[in-house]
Amino acid sequence: MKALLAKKWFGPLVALVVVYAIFLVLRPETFGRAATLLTMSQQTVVVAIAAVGATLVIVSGGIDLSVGSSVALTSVVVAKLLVRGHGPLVAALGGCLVATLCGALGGALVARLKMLPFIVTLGSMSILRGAAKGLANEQKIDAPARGLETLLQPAAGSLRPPTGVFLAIAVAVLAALLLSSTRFGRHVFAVGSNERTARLCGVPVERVKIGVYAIAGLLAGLAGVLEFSMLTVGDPTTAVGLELEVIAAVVIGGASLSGGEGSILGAMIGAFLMTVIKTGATHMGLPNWVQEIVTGGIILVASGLDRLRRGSATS
Amino acid sequence: MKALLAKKWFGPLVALVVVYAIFLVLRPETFGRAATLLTMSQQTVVVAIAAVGATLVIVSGGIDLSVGSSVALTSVVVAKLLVRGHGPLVAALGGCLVATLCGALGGALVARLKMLPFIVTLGSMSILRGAAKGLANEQKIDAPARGLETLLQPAAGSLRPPTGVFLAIAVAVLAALLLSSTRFGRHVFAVGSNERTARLCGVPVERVKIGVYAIAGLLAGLAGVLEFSMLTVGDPTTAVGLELEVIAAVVIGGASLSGGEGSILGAMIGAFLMTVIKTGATHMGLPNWVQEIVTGGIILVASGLDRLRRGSATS
Amino acid sequence: MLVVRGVEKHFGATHALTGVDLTVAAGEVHAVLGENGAGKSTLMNVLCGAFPADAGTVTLGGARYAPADPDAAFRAGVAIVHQELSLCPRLTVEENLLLGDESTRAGFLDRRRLRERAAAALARVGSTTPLDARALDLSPAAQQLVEIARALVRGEPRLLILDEPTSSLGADDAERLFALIGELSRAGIAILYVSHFLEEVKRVAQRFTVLRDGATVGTGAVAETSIDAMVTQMAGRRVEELFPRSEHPRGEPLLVVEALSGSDKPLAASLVVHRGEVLGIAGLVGAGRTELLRVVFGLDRVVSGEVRVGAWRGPRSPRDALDHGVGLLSEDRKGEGLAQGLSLAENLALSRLPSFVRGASLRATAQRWVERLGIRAGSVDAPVSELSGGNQQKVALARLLHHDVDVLLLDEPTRGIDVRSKAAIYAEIDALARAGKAIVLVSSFLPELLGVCDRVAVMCRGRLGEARPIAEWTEHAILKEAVGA
Amino acid sequence: KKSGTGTLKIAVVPKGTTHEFWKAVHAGADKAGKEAAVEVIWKGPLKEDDLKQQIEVVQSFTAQGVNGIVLAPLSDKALGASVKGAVAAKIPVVIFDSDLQGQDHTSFVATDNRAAGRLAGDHLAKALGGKGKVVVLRYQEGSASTANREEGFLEAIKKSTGITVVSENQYGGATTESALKTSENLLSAQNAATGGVDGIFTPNESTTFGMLLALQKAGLAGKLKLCGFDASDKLVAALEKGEIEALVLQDPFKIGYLAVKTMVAHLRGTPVEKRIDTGAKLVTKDNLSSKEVQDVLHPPS
Ligand SMILES: Nc1ncnc2c1ncn2[C@@H]1O[C@H](COP(=O)(O)OP(=O)(O)OP(=O)(O)O)[C@@H](O)[C@H]1O
Ligand SMILES: Nc1ncnc2c1ncn2[C@@H]1O[C@H](COP(=O)(O)OP(=O)(O)OP(=O)(O)O)[C@@H](O)[C@H]1O
Ligand SMILES: [Mg+2]
Ligand SMILES: [Mg+2]
Repeated sequence: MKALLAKKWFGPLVALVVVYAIFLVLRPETFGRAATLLTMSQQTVVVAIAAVGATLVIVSGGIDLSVGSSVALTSVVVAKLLVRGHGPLVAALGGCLVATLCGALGGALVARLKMLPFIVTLGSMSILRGAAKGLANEQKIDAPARGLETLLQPAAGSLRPPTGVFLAIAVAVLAALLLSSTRFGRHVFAVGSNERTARLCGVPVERVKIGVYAIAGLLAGLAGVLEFSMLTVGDPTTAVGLELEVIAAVVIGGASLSGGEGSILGAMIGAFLMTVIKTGATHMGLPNWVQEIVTGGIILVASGLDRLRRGSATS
Repeated sequence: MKALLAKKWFGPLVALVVVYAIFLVLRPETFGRAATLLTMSQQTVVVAIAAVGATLVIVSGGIDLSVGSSVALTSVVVAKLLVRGHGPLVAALGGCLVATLCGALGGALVARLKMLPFIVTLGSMSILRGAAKGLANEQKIDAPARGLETLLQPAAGSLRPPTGVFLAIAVAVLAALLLSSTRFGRHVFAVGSNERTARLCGVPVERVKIGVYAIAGLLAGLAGVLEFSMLTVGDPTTAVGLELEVIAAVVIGGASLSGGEGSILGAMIGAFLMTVIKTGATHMGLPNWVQEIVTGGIILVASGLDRLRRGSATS
Repeated sequence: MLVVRGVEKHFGATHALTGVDLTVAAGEVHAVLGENGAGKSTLMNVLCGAFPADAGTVTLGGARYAPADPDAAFRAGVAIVHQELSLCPRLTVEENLLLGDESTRAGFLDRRRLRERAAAALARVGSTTPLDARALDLSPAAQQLVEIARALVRGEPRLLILDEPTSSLGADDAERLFALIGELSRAGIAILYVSHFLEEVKRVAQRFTVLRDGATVGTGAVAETSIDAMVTQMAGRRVEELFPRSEHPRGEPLLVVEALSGSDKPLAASLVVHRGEVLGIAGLVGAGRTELLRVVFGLDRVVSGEVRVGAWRGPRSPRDALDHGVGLLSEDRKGEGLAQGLSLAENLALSRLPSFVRGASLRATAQRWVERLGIRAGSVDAPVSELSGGNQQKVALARLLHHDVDVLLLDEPTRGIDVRSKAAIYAEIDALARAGKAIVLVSSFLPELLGVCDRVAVMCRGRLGEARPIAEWTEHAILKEAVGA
Repeated sequence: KKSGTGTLKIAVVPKGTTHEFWKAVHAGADKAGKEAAVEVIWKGPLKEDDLKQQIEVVQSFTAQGVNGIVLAPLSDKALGASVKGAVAAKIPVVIFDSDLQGQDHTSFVATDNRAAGRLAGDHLAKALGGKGKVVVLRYQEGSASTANREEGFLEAIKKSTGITVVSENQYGGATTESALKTSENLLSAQNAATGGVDGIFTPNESTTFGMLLALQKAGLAGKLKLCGFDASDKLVAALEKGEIEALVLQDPFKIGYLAVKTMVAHLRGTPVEKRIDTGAKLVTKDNLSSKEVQDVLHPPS
């Protein structure tokens, strides 16, 4: 029990449960329906998968601002490949490949040239967005989805979550295992916690960093494939501002932006919490501006309470 | 000379000069005109003033994501006050007051509850945006500008920069003095460099933090007044994404997101550099997507070269 | 002057102080002794207002003393030099010295006055560090001097607390510090002095108090107590020989360094260390001993020269060195040696993780080392930052032992470690040598070098002298060569 | 699963919520709702023009089980699946403002954007006397309705051989602020002050207003012929002063009104037409005070 309380993700979990319960009480007929839960889980998938990558990056002491652009670029690449007549698998892999390469390249700048992650990913955020627009000829690309759309669309009327949801869960579980139970994962924590110590202990710091950014790229790519599956068009202007949403999910989930701390489970809870707030507000029929105030308020209250709780636990 | 080379803002300055020169060579007829320079300085004012506040925050080891929302809220408050028949001064002061209070409140959460600046300002970003939309009834507010518009509009045909430009310069000079030549300024650096030590040395850490966020709020408010002066309407949806632009200017100018480092001059250079890139690209007639790629590329190259230069200087 | 009665302090479940009594008179140098984790630093932190006591009373000069924060303590006349280096890394020496007490005129900083005050304080402790140097560019010794100067910059305190001030100082600087302490105590200032060097305590202190497990277990006059008796009080039992030394026959050469030069130091250093041998390297602070080890280990850039261990030719990278059985213990445990945010168990296993990590086995391993080295830790899962300084040092050492390297490069391995644990570590080193390992020991503590090493070489301004058998060295001979005479 | 309370719940999903255009649509929708005694829920994406959020809003309404959805899709393709999902859940959908591919929706209520763009093009060509240099400041990448207007405009303007389009690849972006900055740079890059530009086309409210501000700042307002889209108080005032040559007005109030009316009719079993055109008007200083224009500008609410 005490171990549970000490977990970083415990606070956000409580916030999630409380917020969920409140909406359930306020709108039992609509918010309580299974279809709503299904829709929410679908809507969380893109942020969640991107947040898994961002957790790795943040734990390693970095930050990734390019994830929104990367998602957009991937959706365009996938659409382009489908238009050219390639199969869905080729298109999806092609999209992921591009995103992974971009991630690894950014990682190389961070690791080898010791450039600041903030600046590198700020630059690539702009470059990838431009590339997406250029590649798409400044338009949304209409592509035959060839089955890719089913990744995030349940069979009409059915309550079985679509493949994308399971994919996100699988990615999260794998990444959590990677972080907690492999040498690479421990190295990521070590690099984020104290890079000099890591180097002293023979951790291949540069390779770890490049690896982290490449994985984040890959996952941004996967998120992009799912974004395409949701939009069914390649949209170069999509996912603007996604980076903040993703970082917020990770930080709400207990990660520290100075590195060395963070959990996949926490990030998933953070991502879901934000979807719940958004959906709940829609169900309540709140105008957008009220919704924004409520969202901000919940973020503040949730993490403020978390602070108070931990403060009282330690002193 | 060597002292100059060691300055954090030297690299960005070189980048600025080079980029400027390139555009000058490529488009001498239009880019070289005094009017262009004037337009660019006007367009930089809002970002520059906000960046002064952000420099303080970042030097103190924090971050401020709420600046865009704060600017929008201020522009709405100013418009509202003008519509109600108040004079331009009252309106401007009212706007600044609201922004300052919001900043100080956020600062209090950071300082007293020890909440993460990222989360606090993420929350207030959402709350202030919602408040702006609500206050404005989700519309642009048409207001009689009563002379406020002249802050950022030169007398037609004249090449004398408008008041706003001088205001920005004055703000930057004052803030630079504050940082370098007052006790408060030193304390800001100390808190950002090592908060525990600062506390052990008797620095009033909480008061410093609250002060920093309040000043940042005030300056965001001032930026909002100028934004209003530029748009002549109170626009609750304006300045979305401004926070990233502002942080980018500060970081390009040599600040470190881990705190304890940064310069006002650097941030100003960073802000101007971005305007130059944007303007130059338009003058070249480059499509938007090429512009975005070029912008990102310049950010990468500028700070990459800076890294290489410093790397070779130290080893 | 200072009277402490029944002070208690706990961190969560850890009871750091369980009842401390202490009395210090004006003008007295009072040593606070105790093993690692006994609660010495915690007590000092309570006294300087870093955190409040949970129970007990403190009076200072007859008045009730319970500072709300460090600033209040300063104003009450209590100044402290903390055990762990704690300057603001990116600020200059001058900015660090006057932090929190800047002189201003008309609201602006009075630069002339600031520089004068800073320069005076530095001169007082005998530091020659330039005022404009950034703290992060200074050696630990220079930083330590700045910290001592900082305690005096606000004028004479009534009570000065020094928590292991000499642990990173060289002999010269330490001498100057002792002279300063004498001067201050003659001026009527009370001084609390924490140190694991009992010879030092003998020299500077008049009275002492011993803490064990967070409680006072004894107090007395230094002149009337032998070092052995102090140690016995600290440990709660007698401690056998400090430098256990067994026969460890010298084997074939294992580590061979040839004409190795770094970017600044060392300059063409050559040495050979055999299996079963402990090679000591002596020298003044700044001589480049640390750099020598770092270059050998592949952490710093090599300009020329070569390192060989068996068939391996280096140096290339720390990973490579570790893979070929060479390990380094860093002298900077806070900044480099340990990742403060990670747990004891994670720190301990960091250099030797299996491809798949099982938390349970990490913890079991850590538990073994905790017992073997007598590390005092609440839990192996707690962040290593919660350990006392000496116990952190043991964790860093344990990592090297756990990695089971053949060549151990030890940079100040016993910094901040209590006498009993020192003996244990020396025994450990002895056992390693017997097992055929090669050990390079860098230390500024001459008795340690003379007591443990088989051969000793002296380094002076980047140049490494010839390594000669221990029998040919005396303290005097080492010092003479170290200053380059 | 109609909710038991009896009143029909109709969700209206616009492309954004803060542009004046959508305010008028909202008013029209509300009026229709009041007349028909149904509940109108107005909910757009949080950020203007965010496709993904719009999809999420539609999905959310579907999951919630409203009686009908009235939607202005941000993409003619991407909303297809969500609309299919809604229809499969027995929730009919009326599309308005911009078209949607496929046959799932009940009806389409909108202006013909391409024709509206042509209207502006023909007028500007005439106003320029068939010769001169023209700039198009586009709205945003991937926005179909404005792209149609831009294409319609270009189609019409290019019929006059004396007219050259000197710039048509710049985008003003979603807000007035970004449009203003781009306009300023565009004007100075094209030497507008010294006769480098004669006419300008902007395809929506934010680009028109941004361009107007830029012209006013440069002292060029009224000297160049600006043909814009949509209306706001400031734009109308500028039209009166002659700073704007012409505005193409859709009738947003009517669009919102008809869209909801159509949905209600369908839900109550009355057959509705597949395509309902709401028309567009070209407004200049001359016909500004006419009744039909005033009706569009100040809809009865
Ligand atoms: N912040 C903290 N949180 C939890 N436990 C702590 C904290 N600081 C100290 N402790 C614990 O308190 C006890 C006393 O530590 P302290 O630092 O006072 O020892 P010390 O006598 O100074 O030892 P050393 O000689 O090694 O410096 C130790 O068991 C330590 O682990
Ligand atoms: N100017 C400097 N800039 C950065 N680091 C420095 C500088 N001078 C010294 N150091 C660091 O300080 C530490 C001690 O310096 P050095 O190696 O010269 O001394 P040493 O002979 O090892 O003495 P000791 O170990 O007693 O401090 C090393 O880690 C070195 O890298
Ligand atoms: Mg201690
Ligand atoms: Mg050393």
